[in-house]
Amino acid sequence: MLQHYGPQLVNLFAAVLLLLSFAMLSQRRILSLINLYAAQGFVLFLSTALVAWLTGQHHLYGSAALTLALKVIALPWILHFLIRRLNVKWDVETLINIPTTMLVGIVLVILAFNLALPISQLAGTVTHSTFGIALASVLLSFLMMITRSKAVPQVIGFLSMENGLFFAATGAVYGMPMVIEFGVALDVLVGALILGIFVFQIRERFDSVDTRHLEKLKEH
Amino acid sequence: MAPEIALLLASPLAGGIVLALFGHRPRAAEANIGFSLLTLVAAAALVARVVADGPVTVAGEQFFIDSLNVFLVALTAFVAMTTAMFSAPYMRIERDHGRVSAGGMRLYHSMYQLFSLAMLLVLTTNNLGVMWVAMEAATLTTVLLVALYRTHASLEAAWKYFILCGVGIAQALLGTILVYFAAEKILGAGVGSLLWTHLDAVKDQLEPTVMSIAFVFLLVGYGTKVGLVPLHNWLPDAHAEGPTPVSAVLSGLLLNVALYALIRFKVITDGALERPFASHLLMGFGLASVVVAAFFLSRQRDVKRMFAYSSIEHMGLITFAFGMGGPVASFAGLLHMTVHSLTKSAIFFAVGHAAQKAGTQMMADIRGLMRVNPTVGWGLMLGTAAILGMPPFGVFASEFLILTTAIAQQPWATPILLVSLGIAFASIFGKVQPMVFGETNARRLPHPPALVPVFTHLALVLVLGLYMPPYLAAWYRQAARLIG
Amino acid sequence: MTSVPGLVAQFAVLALAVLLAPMLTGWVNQCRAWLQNRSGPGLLQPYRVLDKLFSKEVVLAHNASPLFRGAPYLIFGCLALAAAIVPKIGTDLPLNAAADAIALVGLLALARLFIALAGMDVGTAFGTLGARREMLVGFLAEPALLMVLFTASLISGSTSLATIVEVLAHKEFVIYPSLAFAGVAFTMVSLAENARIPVDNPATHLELTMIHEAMVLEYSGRHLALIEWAASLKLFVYSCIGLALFFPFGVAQRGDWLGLLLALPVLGLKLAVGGFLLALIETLSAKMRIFRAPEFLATAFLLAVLAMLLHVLLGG
Amino acid sequence: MEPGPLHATLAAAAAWLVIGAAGLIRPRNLALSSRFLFPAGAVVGLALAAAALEGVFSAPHSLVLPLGLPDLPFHARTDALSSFFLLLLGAVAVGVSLFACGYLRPGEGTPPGLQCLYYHVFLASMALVLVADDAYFFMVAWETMALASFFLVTSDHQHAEIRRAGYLYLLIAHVGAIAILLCFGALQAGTGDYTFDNMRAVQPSAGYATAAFLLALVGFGAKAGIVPLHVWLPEAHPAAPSPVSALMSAVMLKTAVYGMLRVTLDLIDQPLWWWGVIALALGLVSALGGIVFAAVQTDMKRLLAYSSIENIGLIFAGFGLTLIFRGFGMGALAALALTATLYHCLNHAFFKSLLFLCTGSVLHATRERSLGKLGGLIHRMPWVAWCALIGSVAIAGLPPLNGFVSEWLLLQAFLLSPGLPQSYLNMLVPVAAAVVALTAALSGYVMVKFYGVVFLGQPREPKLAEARDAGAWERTGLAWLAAMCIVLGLVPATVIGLLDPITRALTGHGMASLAQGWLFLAPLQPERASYSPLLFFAVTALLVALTWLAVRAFYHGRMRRAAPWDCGFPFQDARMQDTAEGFGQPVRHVFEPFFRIEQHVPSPLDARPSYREVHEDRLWYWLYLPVARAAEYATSLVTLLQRGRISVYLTYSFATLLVLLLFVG
Repeated sequence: MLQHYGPQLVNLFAAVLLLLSFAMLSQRRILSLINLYAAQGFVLFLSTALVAWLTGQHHLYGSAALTLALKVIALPWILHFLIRRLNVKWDVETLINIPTTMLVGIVLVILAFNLALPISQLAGTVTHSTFGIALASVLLSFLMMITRSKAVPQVIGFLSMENGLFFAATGAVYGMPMVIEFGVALDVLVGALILGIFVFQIRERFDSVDTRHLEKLKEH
Repeated sequence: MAPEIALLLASPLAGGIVLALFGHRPRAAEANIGFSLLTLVAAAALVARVVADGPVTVAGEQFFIDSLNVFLVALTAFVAMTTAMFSAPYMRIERDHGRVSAGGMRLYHSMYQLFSLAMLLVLTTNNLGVMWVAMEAATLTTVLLVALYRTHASLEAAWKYFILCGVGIAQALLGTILVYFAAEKILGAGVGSLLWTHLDAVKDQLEPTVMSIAFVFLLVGYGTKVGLVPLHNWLPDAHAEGPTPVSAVLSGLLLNVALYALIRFKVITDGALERPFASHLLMGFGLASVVVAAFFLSRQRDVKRMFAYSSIEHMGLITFAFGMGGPVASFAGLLHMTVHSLTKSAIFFAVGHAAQKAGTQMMADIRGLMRVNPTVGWGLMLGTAAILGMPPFGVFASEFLILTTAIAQQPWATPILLVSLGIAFASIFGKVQPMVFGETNARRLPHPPALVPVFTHLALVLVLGLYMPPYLAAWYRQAARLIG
Repeated sequence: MTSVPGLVAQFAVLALAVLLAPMLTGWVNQCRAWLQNRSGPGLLQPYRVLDKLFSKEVVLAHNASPLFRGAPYLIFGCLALAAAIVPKIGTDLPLNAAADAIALVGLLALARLFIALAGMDVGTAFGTLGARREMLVGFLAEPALLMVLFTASLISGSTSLATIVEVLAHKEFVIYPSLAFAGVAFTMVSLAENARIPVDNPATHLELTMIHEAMVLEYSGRHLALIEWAASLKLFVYSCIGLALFFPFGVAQRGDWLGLLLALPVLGLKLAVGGFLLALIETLSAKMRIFRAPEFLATAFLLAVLAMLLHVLLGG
Repeated sequence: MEPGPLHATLAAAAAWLVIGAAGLIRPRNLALSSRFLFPAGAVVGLALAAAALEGVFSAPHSLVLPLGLPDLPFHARTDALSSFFLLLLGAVAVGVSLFACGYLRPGEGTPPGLQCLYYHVFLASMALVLVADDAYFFMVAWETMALASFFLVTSDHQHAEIRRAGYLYLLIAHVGAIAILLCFGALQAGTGDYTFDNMRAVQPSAGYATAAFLLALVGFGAKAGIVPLHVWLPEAHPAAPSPVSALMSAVMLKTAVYGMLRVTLDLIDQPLWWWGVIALALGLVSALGGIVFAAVQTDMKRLLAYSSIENIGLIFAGFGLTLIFRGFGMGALAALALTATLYHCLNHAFFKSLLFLCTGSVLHATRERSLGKLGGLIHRMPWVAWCALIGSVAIAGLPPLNGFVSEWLLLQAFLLSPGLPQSYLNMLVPVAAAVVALTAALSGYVMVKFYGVVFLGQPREPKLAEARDAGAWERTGLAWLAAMCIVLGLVPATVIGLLDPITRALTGHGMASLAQGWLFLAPLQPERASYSPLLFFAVTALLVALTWLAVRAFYHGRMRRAAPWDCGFPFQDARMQDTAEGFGQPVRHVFEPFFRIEQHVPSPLDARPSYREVHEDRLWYWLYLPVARAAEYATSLVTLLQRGRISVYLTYSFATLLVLLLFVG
């Protein structure tokens, strides 16, 4: 039965992933932002596991496990730990208001779909149609980083972009070879750690985590 | 695994680990130099081997050395070693001034070695995925170094450096995925279709539309690391706020390595598409970088920031040269890469000492270097003359070749290039001259500055300007043919 | 024609010019006296002045340098050579090949340079003031004179004075409008150069107005005599140039000995008429303010350039 | 191949480089460089001059050096034109190096060893510029010359205005170099081969040739100091030590003239006539502008620098005339004009370096450069005074000396040219001759001011009393240059014989007919015009001797010293002499529109009345400041790209990505 509904399920997971990206774009509270990121990680894990089971690509099980460990458990825990130490539960104000961000998001999704059309037609994989969605989620997380002025949401935007890339990889080519998966995962983990350290140093130096304080280096 | 490459990669790794533990010890700087020297010896051995029996693939085609990346390996190892020599007294003075803690010294030395490991990995690997991972590692190692002083500005610079480069490299990952996607159709799944040598063999069968989209992502990705203009904003802050050895290595080497990666992909994309899409993009970005950077120069007040913009301008010129393509232009691009990294690192060494001596990086407060310490003054003056393309030095030789080919192939671009080079000359020389000449009350520093690296670099650049040893010329021509 | 008779003729002409020059100055002063209805000191007065000055002892300023003492001899030598070069009665003298029109102007400029330097040498206010004014007149008059000579040489096709006189004198008579302009310009230039009334008063020692006299204020004895003699030689040279360019009739043909002798009285007559005209101009006009002199000379310069343009336009 | 003039030149350049490097051994030791290295430099200069003299008459030699780029090694070549300029370089280098031996003093600006290095690298690079035979070698030598002279100009760099002068000089030199590089680009017309032989072979189209000529005019004009790009010259020459400013004025400006001749008459074979009109116009404007500004200067070295601009203007006017004649195919007249141009290059090299060296001696004796604080030096420095007199008479273009000969040739070229087919041009040439005559007269005025105020009259400052005359080395240098001025003035026929191979090579017509035997000088035919300096000098000397003897014989030689005439005012002192500003006042009054004058005249009620007058070059306000303001505005626009906000930076990279994707998709 799973065999028959497999491709629709993968498309469903892709749609949910896109929905989560939109939700993160419009989210005000930081805590729910982190939970949404964890949810996105979980959907990615399910989709990878499903594809692994459908296509019998055993190395995808490994990458699914890696996603689960890293993007569902480790990183959200680090982010929660960060929020608790900085005791910041304030809501997140954005540079441009939410409705316009959503509009821009929609335009980006249309652009991503058109762009991905030729590639998805060429892709032989069962999940070829999801490449457009993956590209859209990458662009949306890019937009999220631009519109957020606080440091932590920018970090979350960066991490969700990594999710989008992983989804694109599984969508187009059933994931990159294992050694690359490990390398990328390691880089993302170290990156998150370093960003955490930075947020602490910025907090200690500027006693606020708003990037608007980080505007001294400019041309006069 | 061929012994040279093993040693080449093992010594910085070992250095990184050892110095992570003993980095704060007084003898740590000498150890740092030792490890870099070991790497240089390995690189020399590798060069000898490649010169002797041509391109070599090692360890099941995971590593691939040909004439293009072997001279970059040699250059990276050499400049890393000289920067280590320069950083010994420099960091000791910074330590005495209390700007760097014991932990900071440990972090500095270990990250320094890991950074050279990352760069050498990018240069030697044949696997495009590993290349991406190594490039990301290079960014990670340097972002902490940029924030070493924990001042207001260095934190801001590090944050911007990380966010912008992180986003940029994410695009590069998407580009690599697409290249893998296109290659997989012909070479089948698995690591095989990520190896550059395989891709190079089948590059004309690759799917054109996918390759063009992939090249766009890669250009935005690695272009951010090279500092091409619309994506350059992080570069001046990162190069100016970190400790000077870091700025020297960033400006001198990391930009070259990023451009090398971009060139590797350009070779494949050119093969895949018949129309010169990739070359036109490179030329466009290169020209924009030269023009915009030239205009930035005259607004600068911080000396390292000014030379960071000069790096953007020179990288733009090199990208323009590779964009033009053809044997002479590529030859000039490679030559310019070499002389630019040698000269720019020499300038940063001299600027480092000058800034330490005057206690500030603001050009208005640095005066009369010739009076206080003639060697630093002369180092800065000759370095500036070299970087501005004054003839006896090698930078003029490569600029002459680039401009003459530009006159032949793209006559419309030449006046624009020349005007911006002229403006750059006017602004940089106008600001450096008062720094070097004139009266001052700056005091001498306890530790004598290590200026051997400055004058070895400038001597090399002078030699390249006047007399090109035939084997080096043959080497560059071979690499230029490879780029096509 | 470097044969011996040629050299003798050349030396005779030179001696004649040097000796007759003070006579011309005397004649001009005499005419001026008559025009101002006073009797005047007589024709030979300049010779008497020269003789008196030569016999007086030289009084030299403490600050005077060897240049101050040597300058009069050099100035006198230059002007004597100039007198020898300008063709007065014959056109085939050996010295003609040595210098042409441009060299003549150069020679006069050399004399002016040294007299100005001598004026500045003693270091008093008058000397430097005079030198400055002399050079002001000089740097405007010299190009005008050069342009006048160029007009003549364009007409005759050569800058050698002998050829110019030959072409103008012996070819058939043609009205040259460009020469008319050149003539007016030449008269204005010669008035300025010889320190005559409109630009400078030769007789006065009034500090505010004197140009030529201010420079030679410090000279005395034989040096002053030589300077005075040189000044009259200069007037003689300018008159001869004027006659050679604009009234060249009566000059002997090449190699015609008899004509040479006949030309002498004709020259004397022409000089007398010229001297009288100069005296007439001097009595009729008053001295201009020093800063009107540049406009006066600028008009002379423009007239001379206009003459050249006319020649190019009308071909004659 | 047997060692010809080319090998000698390269050997001389190498020798100079070695001497320069030797200076570095003990930079602080004065005796080493002044007693040993500079004389060696002078000897090398003499050897170079001898080799060049032989080179002028021999056939062109060429050679490929192992240095340079792999596919464009250095090509070197000597032919008649380059040998002539090498002769000029060698001869002047001898005089200036000898002078420099005595001139170096300890504790003045950079240590003597370093100055010896810059000086000899400067000489070597000029020699290499003259033998370079491909674009790369030429550019390397050209900019090394600029760099070496920059370090010489800023040798005592503690004064701010010297640094400013150095910067301005190198900036305009760099702009010139860019134009020259573009000119070579246009000359190779797409063949990609940058050797001069290829440029001679390939016939560029009219458009490329005109572009090349105009770029060469800008490039070489910037280095020569032609009017729009001349502002660096009056700043840089006075800032440099005197031997250096002598060398820069005498030889470096001539390398620019050499470059112009090489590009226009050798590489572009068929010049168009209207190029000549541009060069003629620019030359005349520079000449008149230069001399008018020279007349109002109060600093003796600035005065000489502006006079250099005037002489270069005359040279470019002659060059313009050559192009006009060449354009209309009148070979003989072109040869005459070219002979006048080259002769004036030679003359200017000698009398200008002589005058700069004299100012150097005065500067060292009195430590004073402004004319207002000098005077009466003829009594204490007779040797320097008499050499300066020879230089002044020569530069004023007065008969017995060399200045007059080249001026005479130039005026003859102007006069013999009414046969031009272009009607406008026929009108223009007389006006041009008028401007040349006016400039020559003005140069007389300037030299009277320079010589009179510095050497004659009473000393304006008490401390001038202990001024000592020049040392032995300095005297030999001055004597050598003065002797050359006199020789070039008295025997022009032999010098014209030296120029004949060059004019034959460049314009196809020789000027052998010009020299009627060694005595007379008559262009085309003797009866048209002839001038014999030797006869002229002999007769003048004879007349002077005769008068002196006659006065001694008929009268007496008694003489008595007394106080000068003070017109009854007893308190006359040295300050009452005419000052430099005063002497320049008539020219300032006549040429009012040339200057931008700011005058501060004290009011009658002023407690401490002071008179200050600043007159500047209008061009500075019409051309240079607007360009600087435009550059300032452009850079302020660019800073909008970097306002410091991270989200804006992210938007840039996002927008670039989207645009490219749209473009590709």
